[in-house]
Amino acid sequence: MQKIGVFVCWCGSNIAATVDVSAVSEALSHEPGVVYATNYQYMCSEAGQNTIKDAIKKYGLTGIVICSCSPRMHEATFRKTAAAAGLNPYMVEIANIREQCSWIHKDMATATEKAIILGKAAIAKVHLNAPLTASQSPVVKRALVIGGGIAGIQTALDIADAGFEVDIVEKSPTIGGKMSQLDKTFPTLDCAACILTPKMVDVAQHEKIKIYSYSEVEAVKGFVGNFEVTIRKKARYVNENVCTGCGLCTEKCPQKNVPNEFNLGMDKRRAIYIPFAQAVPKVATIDANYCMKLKTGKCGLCEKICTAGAIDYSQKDQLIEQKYGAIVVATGFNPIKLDNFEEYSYSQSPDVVTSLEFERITNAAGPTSGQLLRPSDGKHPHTIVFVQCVGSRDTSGCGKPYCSKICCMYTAKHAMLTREKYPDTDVYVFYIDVRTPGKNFDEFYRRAAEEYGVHYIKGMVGKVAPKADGKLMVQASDLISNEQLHIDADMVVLATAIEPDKSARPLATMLTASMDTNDFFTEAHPKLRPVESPTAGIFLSGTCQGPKDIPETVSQAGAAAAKVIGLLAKDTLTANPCVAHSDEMMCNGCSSCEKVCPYGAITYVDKEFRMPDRTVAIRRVAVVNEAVCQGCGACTVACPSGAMDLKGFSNSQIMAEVDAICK
Amino acid sequence: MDNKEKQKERILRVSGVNVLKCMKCGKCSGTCPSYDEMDYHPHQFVYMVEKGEIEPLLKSKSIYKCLSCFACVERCPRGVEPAKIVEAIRLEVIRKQGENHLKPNQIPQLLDEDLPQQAIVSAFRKYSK
Amino acid sequence: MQRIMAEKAKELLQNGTVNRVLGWKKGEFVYDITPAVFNNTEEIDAEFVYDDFCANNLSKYLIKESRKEGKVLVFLKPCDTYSFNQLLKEHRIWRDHVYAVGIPCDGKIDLDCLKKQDIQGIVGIETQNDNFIIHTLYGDHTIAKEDALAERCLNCKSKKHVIYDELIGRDGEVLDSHRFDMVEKIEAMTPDERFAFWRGEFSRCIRCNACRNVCPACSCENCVFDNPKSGIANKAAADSFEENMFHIIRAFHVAGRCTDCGECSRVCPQNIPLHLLNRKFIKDINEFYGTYQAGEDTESRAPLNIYNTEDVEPSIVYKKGGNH
Amino acid sequence: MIFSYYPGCTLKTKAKELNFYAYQSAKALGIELQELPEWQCCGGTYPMAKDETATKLSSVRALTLARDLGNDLVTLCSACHNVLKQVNNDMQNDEKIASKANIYLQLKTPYHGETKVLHYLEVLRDCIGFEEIAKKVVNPLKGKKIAAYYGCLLLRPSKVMQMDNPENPRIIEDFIKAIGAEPVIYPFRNECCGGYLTMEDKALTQKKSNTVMGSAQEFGAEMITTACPLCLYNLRKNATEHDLPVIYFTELLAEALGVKED
Amino acid sequence: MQVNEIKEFRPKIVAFCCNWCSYAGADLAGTNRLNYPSDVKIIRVPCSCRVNPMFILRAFQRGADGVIICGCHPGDCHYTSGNYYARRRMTLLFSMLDYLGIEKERTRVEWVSAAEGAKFAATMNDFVETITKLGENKRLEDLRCKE
Repeated sequence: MQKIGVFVCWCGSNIAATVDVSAVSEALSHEPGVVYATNYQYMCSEAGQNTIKDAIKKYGLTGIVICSCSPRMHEATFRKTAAAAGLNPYMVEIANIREQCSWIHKDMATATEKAIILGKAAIAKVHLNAPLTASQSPVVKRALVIGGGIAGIQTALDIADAGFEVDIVEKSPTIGGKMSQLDKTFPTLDCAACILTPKMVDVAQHEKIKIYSYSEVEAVKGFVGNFEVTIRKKARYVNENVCTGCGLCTEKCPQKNVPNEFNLGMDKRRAIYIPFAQAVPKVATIDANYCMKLKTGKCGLCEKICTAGAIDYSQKDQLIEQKYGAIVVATGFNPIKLDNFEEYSYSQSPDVVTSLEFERITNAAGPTSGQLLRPSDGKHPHTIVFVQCVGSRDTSGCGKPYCSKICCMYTAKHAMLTREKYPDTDVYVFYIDVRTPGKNFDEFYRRAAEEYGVHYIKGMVGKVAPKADGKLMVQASDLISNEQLHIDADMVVLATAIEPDKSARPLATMLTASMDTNDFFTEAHPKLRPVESPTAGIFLSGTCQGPKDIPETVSQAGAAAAKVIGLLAKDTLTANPCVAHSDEMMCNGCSSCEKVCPYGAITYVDKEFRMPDRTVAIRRVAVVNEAVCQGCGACTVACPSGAMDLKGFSNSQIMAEVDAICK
Repeated sequence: MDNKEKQKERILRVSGVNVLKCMKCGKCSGTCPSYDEMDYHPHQFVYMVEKGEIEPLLKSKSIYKCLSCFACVERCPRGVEPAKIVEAIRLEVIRKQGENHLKPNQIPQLLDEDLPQQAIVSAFRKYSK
Repeated sequence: MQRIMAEKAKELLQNGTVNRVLGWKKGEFVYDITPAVFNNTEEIDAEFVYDDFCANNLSKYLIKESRKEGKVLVFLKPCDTYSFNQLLKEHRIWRDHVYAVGIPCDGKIDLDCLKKQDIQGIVGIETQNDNFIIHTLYGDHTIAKEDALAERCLNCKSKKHVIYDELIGRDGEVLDSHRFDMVEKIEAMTPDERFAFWRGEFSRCIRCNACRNVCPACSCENCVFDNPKSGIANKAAADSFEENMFHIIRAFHVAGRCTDCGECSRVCPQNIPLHLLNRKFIKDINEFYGTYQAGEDTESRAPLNIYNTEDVEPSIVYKKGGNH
Repeated sequence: MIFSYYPGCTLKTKAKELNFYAYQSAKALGIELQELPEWQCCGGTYPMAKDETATKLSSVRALTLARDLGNDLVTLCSACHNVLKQVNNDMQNDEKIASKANIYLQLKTPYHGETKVLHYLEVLRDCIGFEEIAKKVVNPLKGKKIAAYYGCLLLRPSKVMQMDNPENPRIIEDFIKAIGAEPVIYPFRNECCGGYLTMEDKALTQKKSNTVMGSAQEFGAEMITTACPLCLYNLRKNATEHDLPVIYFTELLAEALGVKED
Repeated sequence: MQVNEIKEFRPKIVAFCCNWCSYAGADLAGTNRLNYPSDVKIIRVPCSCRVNPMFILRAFQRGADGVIICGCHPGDCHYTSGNYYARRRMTLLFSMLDYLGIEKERTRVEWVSAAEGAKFAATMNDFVETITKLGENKRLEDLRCKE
C-alpha cells in the first residue's frame, strides 16, 4: 500500500473562490492510502513546495497528489519538488482543479464536489504508479533554422554568436525574405535594405552558419536533441562554389520574358537570374521552367559566356541528411490571394495593386526605379485610394478572421511617403479602425493625417469599377458623414491580409508541431512560452506564429535563439520515461504493435522460454527501444493480448481513474 | 419583455441575422446601389436593430428602395446579411392589416405591354402580404 | 476423396517429406469428428477420415504443431487456408515446418439441421447430386444439401485456396456470397429491436469459451480474460454487462484479423450466432476502408493497423448506423 | 442528356423567345429539356424571412418533382434560378424550414434538397462544355462585341448559387467566345439594373440601368446579352440615355448554332 | 414513503483527452472561463490512440452515461498518426455498439486543438445535453456497480 500525501492548492482565489479547498483536503484525507492531506495558498511557491518536501520526509510518503492548476502548467515543478525530497518524480499526480474545475464552474458546491472526484481519481492512479527512471539522450549541438527571412536570419545569428553551428534552409535562391522586398520601414522610415543587407552579409560570413538556399526540408525524424532531417537541395544548374555572382549571364540570357517574382511579376527577368543585387548567396540560378537549354536542349549561351565555368545543366536535386538538436521554424507569411475580393477589381485592372506591390513600385530597385507610376500607363497617379482590411477580420469565409496587424502602419507609411514625395497627390485611406499599439505608432499615424494631409475616412470601399478612361471609380461609404462616396482614383492600393506561408502546413506535419485553424504555429503557452512549440525541440520565430511587424519579429527571433541556446548548451537530455513496455510472457509476436508504431521503436526477438512442463519454447516477442519510443500508446490498443502497456498511463492506471470518476 | 424588445427579438428571428457579428465597417453601405435613395442605410439598419431603435426604420422609405440584389450580403466581411434585416423590417410593416405598400388596384396603371410577370410578382411579394 | 488424401498422406510420410499428419478422425459416432495427429501410415489406415462432417478448421492447431520438430502435413479446406495465411502473417506458425495440402470442399453438414429433421442414429453419409443420403440405424434419409449445410457453407465466401504446397483436385474461385444479408437485416432493425435481439442471444452465453478456444484469431499466449492484470479478467459472466463485454471485446480483438471461418458459431453449444459480430466488423471495414479479406495474403496491413488521412469520421455511425 | 426543366411564368408570356431559343438550341446540342408536368410560379423573388414557408412551397414542389423523376432541374430565368437554388439550400441546411415544408406538403419521401439545380448556362459549361459548343457553331458571330450582363440574381449569394466568381464572372464571357463573338468586360455587369423597383421608382431604375448600359457602351460593347427577362426589360426600357440592343443569350446561341427560326 | 422524490438526472461523463491538443484545449476553455457542466470529468491520455475500447466499456460498467474521446485534428497528431488509428478504432467500435442496440449517441469522438477552447466547451455542453436527453445508461450498465 502506498503512503499518499494530498496537497490542495488555493491558487490564491483562483481555486479557493469556487472550490472549498479545506473540504477537498478533508474529503481526500479519508481515501485509502492517504496519510496526509493539507491545503495551502500557493502550492507552487517556495513555502508550498517546502510543505510538500517536509511531508514527504515526515510521513515517508511514497506518492503525492497535488490538486492544483493544469499539469501542463506545473507538473514539472512538482516533480522536481518530489525529487528534491527523495521521492521518485513519477510518483506525482496532478488533479487539475483549476482550468478544468474552478475556472469553469460557478457554483461552489458543484465545483467542490467535482474537485474531490478529480482528487480521488488522481489518488486511484497514484496507487498504481511505479517509480520510473528517465533515460538520458545526447544532444546534437547544431540547430536548423527553416526560413531565411529576417526572423530566420536573426535567430541564426544569435545562435551562431553563442558558438553553435546553425544551418538555414531557405526555399528561394536567396535569403532575405519579405523584408528584402520592402522599401521603408515604419515608424522610423529607415530603408529596409540598409538595415537588412548587413545582417545578410553577417550570415554569409559567419563561420558557424551554413546556408542551404534553394532548398527545402523533405523529411524529419527523431526527437528533441536528436532530429534527423533530410534537406532537398534543388538543382539550380549553377555550381554555387564556382559562381562569382558577376551577373553577366543574367544580362545575356535570351529568355527575357520571365515574370520577376522579386517585383511580384510587375517586370521581367531572365531564365537565369540573381533575385536582387544584395542576394545572399550571390549566385545565379537557372529557372528550369523557362530555360531553353533545359527545355529543348538548344541555347547554352550562359555556359559559353560564364568565365568561371559555373553552369552545370546536368545538376540534379541533392538530398542531404543532417542531425540537429533543435529546429526553429521561421517560414514567414505571404499576402493572401485576392480571388475572393474581385469587387476591388484586382485582376481586372493593373492599377489596383496590393500593398506589397506598392512597396515594390516605390522602391528604387523596383519595376519603376522608385518612381510612383501606375502600372497601366506609366503615368503619375494623382488620386490614390488605400483600402484597409482587405481580407483581414473577415469571418464570411472569403478572407481571414484575424487582424493582420501590420496593415494600418504600413498604409500610414505609404500614404505619408506618397504625400511627402508627391504633394500634388490626393491620398484617401478607408479604414474600419486604425490600430496603432506600438512604440511611436500612433504618433506616426497622426502625423500622416495631421502633417501630411492624408484623408482618413472611416468606412469601407464597396466596389472599385475601372472606367474606360483609365480611372478607377471607387464607391465607398463614409460612416461619419453618412454618405456614399464616389471617388475617381488613378490607383487603388489594397492592404491585403497576410497568411502563413503554404509550406508551413506540410512542415508542421513533418515536425508534429501543432497549428491553429489559420495555419499559424501554436505556441506551448500563449504567454509564458511564446516562442516554443508544444513539441519539444521545435521553436517558433516570426510570423509563422502570428502576424508581426519587424521589431516584434526580431525580438521573437532572439527569444527563440535564446531557447535554442539553452537547449544546445546541455550535453544530455532527460527522456520521457513514460514509454511502452511489452510483457514478453504475454506477447504473441504478431507484429500488430510494430505496424502502428510511428517511430519504429518496436523490434522482435526470438526468445527461449522455459515452459511449466519444463520444456523450452522459442517465441517471437516484441521489444521496445525506450530511447526511440515517444509514449503515444498506439501499440497498447493494437495489441490483442494486452502484453503491451504504457508506463505512467497503464491500462490499470487509466481504469482506476475511470472507476474513481464513475463511482 | 416590453413591446420594443419583443419587436427586436422578432426581427432577429425572422431575419435569422446575428447583428452582433457586425464590426461596423460600412462595406454594405459602400456597396449598396440604392444608397442615395435611402434615408437610412444598410449599416444603420444593422446597428439600429442592435440598439433596438426600430421605430424609425419602420417608417423609413429605405425598406421600399432595397433591390434585394444581395450585394451587401455578398460583400459583408462578417457574414451579417443586411438585406435580410431590411426584409424583416419591411415584413414587420406590411404584415400588419392594411399596410400593404402595393395594392392590387394600383397595378394596372403601372403596367406596360413589355413588363415581365417576374417584375409584378416580385414587387407584389416585396410590397404586399 | 478420403482415399486420395490418405494415400497422399502415407506417401509423404513414407518418403520423409513430413513426420506427422494433421487431419480428422471419427469419434464415438461417424459425425463426431475430431482433429487428430497421425504419426504413421498405420494410424492413417486405421482412423483417418474426410467426409461431409469434417468441418473443423485445422489451421489453429498448427501454432503448436509447427513448433515441434520435423514437418507436419496439414489438410486445408479453402476457408481454412485463409486462417492459415492470417496466422502466418502474424508469425504464429512456423511455415517451414508445415506441408500444406489444399483439399476441395463442397460444404459441411450442420448437425443441428439434421437434428431438426429428426434424423437420428446416423451411421454414414453419401452425396448424390444436390442431396445427401444419410444412412441411419433406421434406414436412409434423403435431404437436400441446402437444408443440411451449415450457414457458413451456404454463404461460402471462397472456394479458392489462397496458400498451399500442393493441391488435391482443382482450385475454385472467390465467390460472391450473401454473407452480409443477416447483418443488414439486423442493421435495419430499430435500436430497441437490435438490443432485444442481442440480449436474447448473449443471455444464453454460458462462457464455456468454446468460441475463443476454437478461433484461429484468438490464439493469444494469455487471453486478457484470463489475465488478472488486464483489468477485465473474468471467468464467468455475472450479469448482462459482462456477457456483452466479453463478446464485444472478443470481436474487437479479432476485428481486421477474423477471416470469417465461422468456427465460433459452429462450436457454440448455445447456438449464439457469433459470426454475425465478426461479419459486422468485416462489413464495416469493407464499407469504410475498402474491401479487405483477412488471410487473403500475408503482406497487406490489417485495416486497424493502417489508416488513410481521408478516412471517414466516427460520426458516420450517427448518420448511417442502422435504424433510429 | 435529359433534364427536368422549369420555365417559370415569364418565359411563358413576355419572355417567350428566351424559352423558345433555349429549346431550339438544346435540341441542336443533343439535350432534352422535359418541362415539369406541373409547376407553379416561384414568386419571382426569394423570401428571405426565416418564418416564411408557404411562399417557398411552389419551389419545393418543383424540386421534389425533379427528384422523383430522377433528373437535375434546369432553369433559365435568373429569378427562378435564384429562388430555386436558395430554397433548395434551405431544404438542405435549414432544418426548421425543411421540416415545416415537408409537413405542409405531406410528401411520401421527405425532401431535403437532393435535387441538383442548374442554370441553362451551367448545363452549357459543365455538361456540354463551351469547347464542344464552339465546335457546333455554324454561324459564328464574328467581330461582334457583346457585353454580358449578369445582374444580381444569377451569381448572388455566391455561396448558395455556386455558379461563378460573383465579382469577376466569366461564364457568359466564355459563352460569348464559344459562339465566336468578342466579350466586352465592364465593371457594372454584376450590379443591379434596378429590378422590380421599376414598378415603384422609375427614376431609380433608370439611374441603375443607365449606369449599366453606359458602362458597357463605354467599353465598346455593341450589344448586351442577358439571361433575365426583367434585366432585359429594364435595359431596354429604362436605360433611357443609351441605345444598345439587349438580347437573350439563348437567341444568340440559336443564331450561332444555325437553328434560329423566327 | 409514498412518493419517491424524483431526482434530477445528472449524467456521468468521462472525457478522454489527448495531452497535446484536447487537454490543452480544455485548459484553454478554463483559462477563458468558458462554462460547461461539472458532469464532465477529464482523463488525460498521451494520445487518442491510447484509448482502449476496454476503457470505454469499463466506464459504462462503472456507471458512466456517456464517453467522449477528444484528440488532435486529423493531420495534427503530436505523434503524427495516433488519431488516425483512434479514428478507425472508434468508428468500428461505435458502429458495433450501435449494432448491439446500444445508443450510439453515448459515445463520441471530437477533434479539438489546443487553440479551440471555445470548441471544447461547446462540444461538452452539447454532449452533456445529448446525454441528459438520453437519460441514464441502462443498456451497458452493471447493476453491481450502482449504488
